[in-house]
Amino acid sequence: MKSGIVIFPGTNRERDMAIALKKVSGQDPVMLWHRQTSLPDLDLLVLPGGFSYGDYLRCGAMAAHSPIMREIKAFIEKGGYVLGVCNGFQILTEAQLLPGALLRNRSLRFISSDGYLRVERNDTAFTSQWEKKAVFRTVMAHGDGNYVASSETLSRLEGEGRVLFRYVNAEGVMNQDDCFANPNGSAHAIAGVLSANFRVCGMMPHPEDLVDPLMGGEDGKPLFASLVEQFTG
Amino acid sequence: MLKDGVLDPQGKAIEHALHVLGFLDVENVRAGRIIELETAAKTQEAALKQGEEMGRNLLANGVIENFSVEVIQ
Amino acid sequence: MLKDGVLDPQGKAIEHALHVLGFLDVENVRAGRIIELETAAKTQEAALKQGEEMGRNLLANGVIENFSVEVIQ
Amino acid sequence: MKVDEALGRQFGLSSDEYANMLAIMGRTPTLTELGIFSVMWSEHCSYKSSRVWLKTLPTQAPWVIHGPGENAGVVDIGQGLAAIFKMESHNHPSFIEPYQGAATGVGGILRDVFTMGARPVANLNALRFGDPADKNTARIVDGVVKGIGGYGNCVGVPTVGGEINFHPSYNGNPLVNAMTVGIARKDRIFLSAAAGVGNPVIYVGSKTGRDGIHGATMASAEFDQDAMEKRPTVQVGDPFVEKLLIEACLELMATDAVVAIQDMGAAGLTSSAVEMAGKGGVGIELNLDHVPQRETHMSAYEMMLSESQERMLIIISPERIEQAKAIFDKWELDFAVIGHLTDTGHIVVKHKGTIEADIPLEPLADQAPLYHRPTAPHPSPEPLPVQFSTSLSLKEALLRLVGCADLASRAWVWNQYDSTIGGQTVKRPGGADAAVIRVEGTDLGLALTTDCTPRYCQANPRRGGAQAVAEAWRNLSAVGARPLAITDNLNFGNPEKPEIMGQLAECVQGMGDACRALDFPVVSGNVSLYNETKEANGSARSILPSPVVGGLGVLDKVELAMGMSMPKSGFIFIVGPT
Ligand SMILES: Nc1ncnc2c1ncn2[C@@H]1O[C@H](COP(=O)(O)OP(=O)(O)O)[C@@H](O)[C@H]1O
Repeated sequence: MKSGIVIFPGTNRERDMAIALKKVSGQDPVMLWHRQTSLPDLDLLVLPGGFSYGDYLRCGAMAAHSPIMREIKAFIEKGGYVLGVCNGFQILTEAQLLPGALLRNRSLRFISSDGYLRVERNDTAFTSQWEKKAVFRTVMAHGDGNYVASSETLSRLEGEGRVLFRYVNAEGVMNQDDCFANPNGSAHAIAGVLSANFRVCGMMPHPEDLVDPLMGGEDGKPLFASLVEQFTG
Repeated sequence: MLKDGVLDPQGKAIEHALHVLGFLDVENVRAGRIIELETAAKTQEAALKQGEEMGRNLLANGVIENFSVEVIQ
Repeated sequence: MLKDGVLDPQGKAIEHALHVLGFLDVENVRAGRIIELETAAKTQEAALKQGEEMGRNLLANGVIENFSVEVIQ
Repeated sequence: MKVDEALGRQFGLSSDEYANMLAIMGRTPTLTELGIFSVMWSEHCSYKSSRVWLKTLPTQAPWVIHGPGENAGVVDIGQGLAAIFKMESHNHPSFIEPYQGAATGVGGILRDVFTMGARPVANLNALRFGDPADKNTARIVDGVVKGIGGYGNCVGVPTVGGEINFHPSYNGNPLVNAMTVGIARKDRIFLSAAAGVGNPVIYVGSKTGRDGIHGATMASAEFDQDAMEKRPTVQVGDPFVEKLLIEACLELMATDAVVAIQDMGAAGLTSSAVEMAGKGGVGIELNLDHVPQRETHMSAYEMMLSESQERMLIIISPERIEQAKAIFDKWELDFAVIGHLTDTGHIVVKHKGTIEADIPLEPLADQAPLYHRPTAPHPSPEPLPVQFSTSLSLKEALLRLVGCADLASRAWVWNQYDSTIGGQTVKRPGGADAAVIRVEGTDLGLALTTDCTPRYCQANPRRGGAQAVAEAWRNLSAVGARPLAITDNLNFGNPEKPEIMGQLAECVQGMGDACRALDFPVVSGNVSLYNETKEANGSARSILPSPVVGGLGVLDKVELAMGMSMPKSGFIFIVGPT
């Protein structure tokens, strides 16, 4: 799997992502600088977490106007796959490559703890290695993970099956109003969504930080294994 | 400013804090952002137009926010 | 709004982004917060006074921020 | 402004210190010169009250590469790698503006570590707050915790550990001690001694504003109600710029262009320029016209004393200017040549065609005040009454214990700190007695802890000091690490009071005893004095003596790190006498 990681000023989880991609795919990802105006030949582009431009103004807003975003749009149009995690998800929504927006957590505090996600479908490039409705543990680390969208957008997302991950409790039960099961207060407890063509995925938590038993588990590994499967068969 | 209908967690928290402080008759608190800047635009209209462009392109997120522009000489 | 002389990292970053977007004649960008609320105060003066109290006690951080209050009917 | 002894006093110089300055200068100094003397001779920069005692601490071991005297301590952790670490306080600023005070504290200690060529891999902290029932405490706790998280999370360095206690003596004077640990190749460590007459002096990072002018002297002045009026001395941190600065500096250091480098910390341009030139035994000439400025009409005095954050001073060779500039341009940071090294042994500061300062560096350093302040034995407090209450059931007693502020869960704090970023955190907060991180790309682990029990130090300073060191050692051992060295932060009250000086002296000796007994040297640290609050009746209340210890140990096989969660079955052993 040929993957590339996009670095904006203030990106800070690119190393975590590189470790995870290397570990699961066996191949080092290419690091791409936000000013680049051409992309190498790639299967997958990843927008990792961080605080691009300090998350000043709105999370992801300024990075969404970086020169590389034009290349990313072209890459998607040509059939490429994109994963945006945390700040990467925020950037993808600000660039309108994914619907909705991410607001300040309901608690108004940064949340750094483990949470649980439910895999809503396993027939996608990002989730094929999970069972359907599998529940997995993942690291959360964000201040703005509260997913909002208009009610039309939400019903379109639900109708088209584009909600990929939802926050749940350890038993897999979703409860939008429970501050433990849905810590940011996301609409429909949404943690991750897909684009209409199912090739762009954005999610708030960090599967890349749980790919090693030494660091507390391998719960995030299936995401990367799914992508490897997609590109290498 | 967040659009009507978008829940404003910050505004809600501020409202709560104000009530705790004893400002009991305050309600519908909404928190927004204000950005002041200087421009070399020659006319009032040009400045307004520029402000609106900046709002649409970067300063506000149309999905969740409204904005308005005011020119002060 | 941050007091004059206090570093405004937000404003600085926004200015930079506006320049990248081609708004080259923009400068001195400062970012602040605006808080809208409804009060049951009976008179204009009472509302103003209440607003100032809220600003001093909670809404603004007097160490680094200035604030002003406006009453709209 | 007329420079005379009265003004000197306002700047914190005693009559003797003022007279000594006149003798060195041989003339009445300019305002800028007075400013330079006053900050260099402040408690904060000169350690004039504590130096005699700090010198008694053991600082050597075969694995120590650099002990105190550099920006941070450096120890050998094997496989050609070194751990670089230090702790620093930001107590006074955190009382005035908790968020920014704590945030800029984290920023400052990060710079002390990456300035030596290390990539910061972990942050820790030690916090002390007032009585939870005091009206200010909640606001200060909230601001400090948000500030530490806000800065560390944005910069992308995991906050993996720390400690928090509450006591009324910290009501008007919280303690915010921040520690950073970084990793570098042993043969790629950067020092601050300038060298090479004619080499350019480069300024990088953020622009200079009027932030925190006189912060360094404020940090050494006793606190009172007036402190509230000194508000504009608060600096605002920009963790985003710090992140860029880390990446840019590490990129520059990967070339062989850097001769010397130092962050602009307390007393900004003054202390960095004076220390770099002083350590290298060269002179330095600065032209302030070239300093990147955020505000207009700044004077030489203001620029020399500004404490604007996220700035560094670098000496490189002249033919490397273009290469260095390209790196800082890429990271969108300011870059300016603001002077050069000379052979005069003086610091010369020029601004708009005038010489604003011309001071010989050797006497500025060598004749810095050094006080053997009188000590008085610390009156030992009354023994605590021993009460056995039979009316409490075991369950009630347990509930009362876990409900008290000093024992309650700290999860609400560490859940606001990103502890996993970097993907190397093996034992997170709450997971073990010490935090454990893997050294990326190796089997090595680092164990990290901060410890101090001020109550013990109050009861018996010598044993309390020793206990803090021993506790750090135990915490490191408990996760399976080999304890290597400590950094420390000595937080005390007013050293001009003999009983406070007595506490300090005893605590330091206790620490030294323990360090020697455990082969656990001190490689870096910081001192924060004048931690007192004026009470309403005018009396000053000192904080509890708080010599905080930051310990570092190494595990050769990180996968063997032990946690403290109980397995589902097994036996419990207690080791040692009860
Ligand atoms: N309590 C202490 N124990 C050991 N070393 C100390 C202590 N306090 C300060 N030092 C050492 O003194 C030197 C100067 O410290 P400091 O002025 O804090 O450095 P900086 O200017 O980088 O902030 C450093 O090398 C520091 O490690």
